[in-house]
Amino acid sequence: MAAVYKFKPYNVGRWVIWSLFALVLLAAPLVFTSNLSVTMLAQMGIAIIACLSYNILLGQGGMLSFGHAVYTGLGSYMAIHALNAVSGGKLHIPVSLLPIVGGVAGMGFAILLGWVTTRKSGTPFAMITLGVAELVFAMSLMFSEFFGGEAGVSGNRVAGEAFFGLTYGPQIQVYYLIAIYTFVCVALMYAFTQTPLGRILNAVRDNPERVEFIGYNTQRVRYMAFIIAGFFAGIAGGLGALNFEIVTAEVVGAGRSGAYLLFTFLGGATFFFGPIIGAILMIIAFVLLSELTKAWLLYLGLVFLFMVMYAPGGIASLIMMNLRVAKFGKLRQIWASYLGLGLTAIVMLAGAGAMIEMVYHLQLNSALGDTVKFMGATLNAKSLDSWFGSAFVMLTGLGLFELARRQFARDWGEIQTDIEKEIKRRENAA
Amino acid sequence: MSTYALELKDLRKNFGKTEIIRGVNLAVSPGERVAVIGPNGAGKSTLFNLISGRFGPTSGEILLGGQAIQHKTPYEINRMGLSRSFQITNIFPKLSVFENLRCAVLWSLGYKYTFFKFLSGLKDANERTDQLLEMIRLNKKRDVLAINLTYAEQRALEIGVTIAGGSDVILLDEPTAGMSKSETSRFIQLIKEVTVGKTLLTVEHDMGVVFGLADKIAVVVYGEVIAFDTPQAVRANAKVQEAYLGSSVADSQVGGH
Amino acid sequence: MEFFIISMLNGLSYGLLLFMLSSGLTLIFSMMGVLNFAHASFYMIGAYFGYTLTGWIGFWPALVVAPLLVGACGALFERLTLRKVHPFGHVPELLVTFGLSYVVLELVQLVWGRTAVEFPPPEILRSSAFTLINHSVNGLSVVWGAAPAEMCSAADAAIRVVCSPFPATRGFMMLVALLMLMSLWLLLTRTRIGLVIQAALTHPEMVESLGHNVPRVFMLVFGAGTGLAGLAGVIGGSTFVTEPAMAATVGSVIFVVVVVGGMGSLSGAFLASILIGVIQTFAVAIDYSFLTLAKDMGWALSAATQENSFAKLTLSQVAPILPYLFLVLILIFRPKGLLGTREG
Amino acid sequence: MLKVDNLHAYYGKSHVLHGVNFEVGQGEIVALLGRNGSGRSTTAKAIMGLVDCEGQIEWQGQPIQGKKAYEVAHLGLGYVPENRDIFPKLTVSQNLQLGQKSGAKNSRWSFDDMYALFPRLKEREHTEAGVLSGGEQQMLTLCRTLMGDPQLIIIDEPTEGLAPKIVELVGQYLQELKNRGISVLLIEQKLTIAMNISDRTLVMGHGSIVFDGTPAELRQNAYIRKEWLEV
Amino acid sequence: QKGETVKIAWIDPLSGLMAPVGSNQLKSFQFFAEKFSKTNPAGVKFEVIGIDNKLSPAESLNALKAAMDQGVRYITQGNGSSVAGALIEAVNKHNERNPGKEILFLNHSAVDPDFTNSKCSYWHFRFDADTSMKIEAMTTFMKDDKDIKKVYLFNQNYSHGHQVVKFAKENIARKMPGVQIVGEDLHPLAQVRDFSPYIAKIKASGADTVITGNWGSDLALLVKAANEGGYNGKFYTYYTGVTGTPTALGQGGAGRVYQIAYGHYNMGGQMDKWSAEFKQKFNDDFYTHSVVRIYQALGDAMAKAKSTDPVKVAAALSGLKFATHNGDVEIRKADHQLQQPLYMTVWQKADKKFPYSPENTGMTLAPVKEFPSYVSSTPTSCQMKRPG
Ligand SMILES: Nc1ncnc2c1ncn2[C@@H]1O[C@H](COP(=O)(O)OP(=O)(O)OP(=O)(O)O)[C@@H](O)[C@H]1O
Ligand SMILES: Nc1ncnc2c1ncn2[C@@H]1O[C@H](COP(=O)(O)OP(=O)(O)OP(=O)(O)O)[C@@H](O)[C@H]1O
Ligand SMILES: CC(C)C[C@H](N)C(=O)O
Ligand SMILES: [Mg+2]
Ligand SMILES: [Mg+2]
Repeated sequence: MAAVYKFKPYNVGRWVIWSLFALVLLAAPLVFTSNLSVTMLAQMGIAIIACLSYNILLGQGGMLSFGHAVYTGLGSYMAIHALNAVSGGKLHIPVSLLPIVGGVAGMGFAILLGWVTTRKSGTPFAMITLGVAELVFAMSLMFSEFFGGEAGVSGNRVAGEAFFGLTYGPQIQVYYLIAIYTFVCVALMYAFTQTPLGRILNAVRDNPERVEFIGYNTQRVRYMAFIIAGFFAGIAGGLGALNFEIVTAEVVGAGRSGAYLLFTFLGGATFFFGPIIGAILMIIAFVLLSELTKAWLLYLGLVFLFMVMYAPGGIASLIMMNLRVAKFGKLRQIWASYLGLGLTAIVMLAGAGAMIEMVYHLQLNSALGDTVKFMGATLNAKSLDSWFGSAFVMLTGLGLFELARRQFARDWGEIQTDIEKEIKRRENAA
Repeated sequence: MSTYALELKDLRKNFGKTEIIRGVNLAVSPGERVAVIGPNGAGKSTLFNLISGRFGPTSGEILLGGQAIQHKTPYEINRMGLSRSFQITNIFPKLSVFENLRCAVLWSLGYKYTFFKFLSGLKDANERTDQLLEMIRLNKKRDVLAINLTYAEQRALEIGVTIAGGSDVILLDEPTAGMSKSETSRFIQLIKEVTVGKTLLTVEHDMGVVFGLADKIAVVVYGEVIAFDTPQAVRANAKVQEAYLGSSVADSQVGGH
Repeated sequence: MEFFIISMLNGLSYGLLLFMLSSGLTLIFSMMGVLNFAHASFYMIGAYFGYTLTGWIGFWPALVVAPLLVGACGALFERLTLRKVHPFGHVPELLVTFGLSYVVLELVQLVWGRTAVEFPPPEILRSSAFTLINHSVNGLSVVWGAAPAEMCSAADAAIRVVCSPFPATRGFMMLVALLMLMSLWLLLTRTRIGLVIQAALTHPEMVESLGHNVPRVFMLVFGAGTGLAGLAGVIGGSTFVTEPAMAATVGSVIFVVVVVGGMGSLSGAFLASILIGVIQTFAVAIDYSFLTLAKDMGWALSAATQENSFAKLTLSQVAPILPYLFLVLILIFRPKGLLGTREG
Repeated sequence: MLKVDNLHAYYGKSHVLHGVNFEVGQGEIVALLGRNGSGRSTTAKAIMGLVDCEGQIEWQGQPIQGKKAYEVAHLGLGYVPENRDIFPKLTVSQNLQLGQKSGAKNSRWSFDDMYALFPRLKEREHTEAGVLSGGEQQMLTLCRTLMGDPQLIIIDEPTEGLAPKIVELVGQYLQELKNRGISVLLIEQKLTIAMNISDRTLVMGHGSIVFDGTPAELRQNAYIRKEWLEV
Repeated sequence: QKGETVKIAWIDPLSGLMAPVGSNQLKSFQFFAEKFSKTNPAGVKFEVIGIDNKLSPAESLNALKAAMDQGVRYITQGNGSSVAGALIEAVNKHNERNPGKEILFLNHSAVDPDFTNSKCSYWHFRFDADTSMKIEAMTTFMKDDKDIKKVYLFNQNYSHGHQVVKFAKENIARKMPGVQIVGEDLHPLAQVRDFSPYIAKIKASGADTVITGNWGSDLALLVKAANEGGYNGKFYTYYTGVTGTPTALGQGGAGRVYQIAYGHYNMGGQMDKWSAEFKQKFNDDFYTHSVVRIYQALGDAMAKAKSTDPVKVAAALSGLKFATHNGDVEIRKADHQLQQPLYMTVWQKADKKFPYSPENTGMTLAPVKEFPSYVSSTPTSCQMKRPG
């Protein structure tokens, strides 16, 4: 009865990945230097923590929450009040530790509110979170002492003693503070997935009934996970407070909660790193996409629809599927297909995009002239040429795309069959 | 002081107006292997559900090692050393076989709601899980998701998850349902192996299994235990013959094995 | 007194509008297990279709055609997307409808613009259904239709006359909602289609092997549910306002209704709608706060507490959030909802 | 009546049936035997159009592969799945009601026939089917399919989980079906019953038919029994 | 400075609830940028960069960053006092932390009096009239109407609404001793779809006049519900003319709905020509007249400062007097609040005299009284920190 199990203390792959992650965090602001990009990077860091904490509920615990922003938001509020206390000299903690205050607050509220919410699972759970979120949001406009009304609470992060010359005045310093927190929190949340509680949480997601028969109280498991998620959410909130120096009611709003859900899912809730991708996309969508096009909400909605339909595992699952193909050395067989797929998709989307942009232009900006700039081309929203042109481009794209898609589906299918066979072969060989 | 591992006293259960369990008395000594048989719908699974805490009884007492457990939750009962399997496979579909078993092992080794230790560092849990894998002969499928197992493998895993926590009293609800003969006999072997020294209650329809496995047989008919005795005595019992076995089938099935 | 009657009627009619919306949602949920997050979006589409069609074919035909069109859109959506994600489980289904709500909002704004459109009810509904006249001497009386001006004024300054008209649109809304309740109830209890769908919820393959065309039934149900939302949209849009924000404002309240009533229970939804409508309407009228409570109880309060926004909060100010409070309480104390049978 | 020719079936990428050929004639009970996982249930599902498959399936001379399950059912095939699949939230009688096809003429079987067949079901008529015992559920599925008035019924392990006495009963009723002219494709694990009541037996191994003959022939063919049925 | 391009970042909503108002105002800014680029005394070219802030303070800060990346030194905003407050704070901090890169905030519509009182900032200039001023003018008008005996205050539950209530109470107490405030309601912002319960309540209170700072659908639906519910009292409002409300009002409310503002649809002269041109070009109504004032003030100040550097321009703006199409106005040095005349108008059928019909309703806002700057001027408690 020799134990098959081998304990591997040094997992090289893991070290590489984590070092790379640290490196990316470190180098990002050196590559993207503008004001906006540094703020965006900072926000991405925050969003990563928030989405990962959300995924403790959604992906790991199977709890569909519509109110995660309550915990990030209340964390923000506590942190900003603490910040103001620090500036007012009433509290003596370094500004660098304020996110922890947010975390503790998030955890506190999770302990309080989670006690009711986690008594249920499934749809009732989702509905309670929706109700709690609506309540907290409504209260935020009613109790202006704490929430500052719709103007919110603002603060000044240049407070207290400078810490090794760090005043947090310049955005870049705040970025690095956030980066450190991001790294640590991601590491901690990953570690959580590897603990007994983390694993039992997965079991609760899969089959709560059976968990009861192996000694665990499912409510308790959900509750504890909820508290842990609340803690990390609170940290994200605290960082947000430092980053913006203002906290307004929208941080506890339904829109924010919805965004966490949407982008965590888009990134991929079934893999640990999925929400990280989701978080990055979230900031890009909200900050950049909305700048680039007026139709951004439409695009967002459509992308989301198609993702749910065709890649319910999110982007992460797409990546993993391709990694599998790569692992079996078959990526080369399919890259041509990919290229075809990509090119035709671009053609199709360019056509569709041009038409959407023209419609939006007609609706919103027609008075500013009839021309629309789109992907370097100048279109005239009132001329039939532009419309026919775009429609033609789109339809051609669509046709070609369909052809490419069929080809791709064939190739992909073949490769999967090959891989399947290969696995069987190895299994038998073993 | 009771010396029984499990004792049921005048246990009753109503669903709505219908009384399904009508005053069951049963006492199982430690280390005994008891087969519970009876016609379909007699209340065997219900009995198991009552004992394991899935339902609360309408009245009556259930004693586990002398302690009343009829008002306890399933996880409390499990922690007291009783564990069960299900007639309809009930495992964690999206966890690997290994993880399924390890989850079931954790509580008994004291890793309760632990979140400050790595699973990979839990030597005892991992070793025990590997032993279990070996026992239920699924070590080849160690990292396969449970949902991808074949039916028989899933049944084996079901048993594995049940015995993983090392409970002293084990309830198995139709463990061999849906298995071929060869597999059944292998399975019985397995059950015998893994339950050495433990108290076992099992629901079975396959008389071969029943007579091969049980020290004693409890016959449940219409929510009552009409006989509780050694296999020979039960087989000879006219009441049982009439209510359950049906003369010809009983012979051919028993003889066939 | 006339205040009470009018408020009651206001509450009931609002509640019945909620019911029109939530009945479709309940129908879809109870039969398909899908929580249709875009339900309110179909309500909005209904209003806009109604608006456009009224311009072409008049209000009454539009009242019939618009819901049919919305239902067709719903069925099409089911056919094209929902059916695809059905095998993945309920969460993706919910998420698809969630995504749809974004898309619909944008499309509506694209087609009809970002401001409210003018969608008046037809001439006959524009006046009052009846008028309550409270005469300080003659007491309370009712006149059908609008009361003539001379009845609402008194020559004598000492006599006070108050006329409270009840809008015909609201009367019509109540009527339609009740008809809808009736026909739905008949559909569910008198037809086998309900059974088929409930069974298909858990075992679609088996139902198919018994010879029932499950996908088509699902499509019909979704179309019917969204069609009901469309009907509510035509009526709600012309009674209140037709604007892009109209979906968001009723969106979460109807979820409250469905959950409070008990998921999938039509009668529960009815009860909850009425309750929420009436409670909300009356709460608006009550300017009672902790402060007044404390004063009544004779407690002395410090100046700071008197300025505290929580203490100053009146019931009328919290009226809009009462449904959510209700929701949380119900879920804690009666998770099945008022008349529900299942928890999950 | 039913003719299956070179049937291949897949679950995703895994190839489960490798060319299955057999026929079922009018009023015949054909037992489909084989070990666990040999592909018998998959064959049933493929015929019903519940899994992707290639090859020819002919029903009364008409090809039916690629048809949807409800279309196949309307052509007169009935299917009793191995995992029962009762509708747990509906009552027993509602379950039976769903067995009737929409717009069907009068069926050979009525509610009363079914309750006469299994009196136990009559007792539980208004109970939610989800709480029935395993055996009761098995009875219910069988009856539900019969309500649809099939000309051929495919039954996947009907005796699984049934008490010996009931097993005997089921055997008798299958015989009864045959007498009424209904063909039966019986998928079984328990050799004894299968051999007793079937007119012909098929043995399946690794996704194809390895034996086709009468029960008597099978009894004599020790090789097949040893290689494909026992271990 | 001649020939320089002055970039102005417009940070306001283009999506969400306030999108219609926002896009109307962006058009106004773009429309007049073109006009004033040709005629301003400083000879600069104005360029407007529109950034959607989704009505969110936090998003506005992002927008601010994005604007700075594009070299913008002037920002303008107005929808939502909450956003304005956040922007004032952010601009203050930015200017403090980044000397030499100062930014000026030109507030076109946010009316919270705090911005020119307790929270006043040297870098912030307001071209609308604040709530205290509007109420001042409104009550001055109302006190001459002897029919007003019972007043109801009906407002949105957020700072703007709270301010309206506060100043209305104060002014009524001061100027209209016989008048009674019979009720007061604060309802949630942009959530109520059915105002009939409120109307029933207002009727029950016996009020003959309602003062409301409501805007958008909250105003339109209120008046609509009043019409249906048989309420015949008057409405004194802030924002009757703003996108969406005219349509919703329609024929209803004629003669009963008043608006107080620093402009209206029938100002005459050059304004009318612009309005007509605007309407023709965009099929939309121009009502944010502060846009014109902003360009005028900027042009004058830049000419005076002979520079486009915000620090110098700020100094020139502070206390700037300039001529407009309806008289001289002044940016008060003490608090940077523009002192300008206000107008009381009433909703009625458009006629020859007052022909402009917003949203093609056939109705118009006809002026009934003009209040010169000194009437509506209110004192300030601002203690401004001036640089240097
Ligand atoms: N939750 C419930 N509500 C109502 N009736 C129930 C419930 N659970 C079980 N029953 C009924 O109790 C009776 C006994 O069911 P049980 O599942 O215990 O039978 P069983 O002896 O295990 O039969 P089988 O061998 O067929 O599995 C059945 O008639 C069943 O319908
Ligand atoms: N849904 C599925 N996905 C993938 N593989 C499947 C699926 N269902 C069955 N299989 C595989 O197909 C093969 C044939 O299965 P099938 O159920 O047809 O066997 P069977 O002969 O009916 O056996 P049993 O006695 O277990 O019912 C088995 O190897 C099984 O693992
Ligand atoms: C444009 C206006 C309707 C906005 C309003 N002035 C406010 O402060 O919120
Ligand atoms: Mg059982
Ligand atoms: Mg099978």
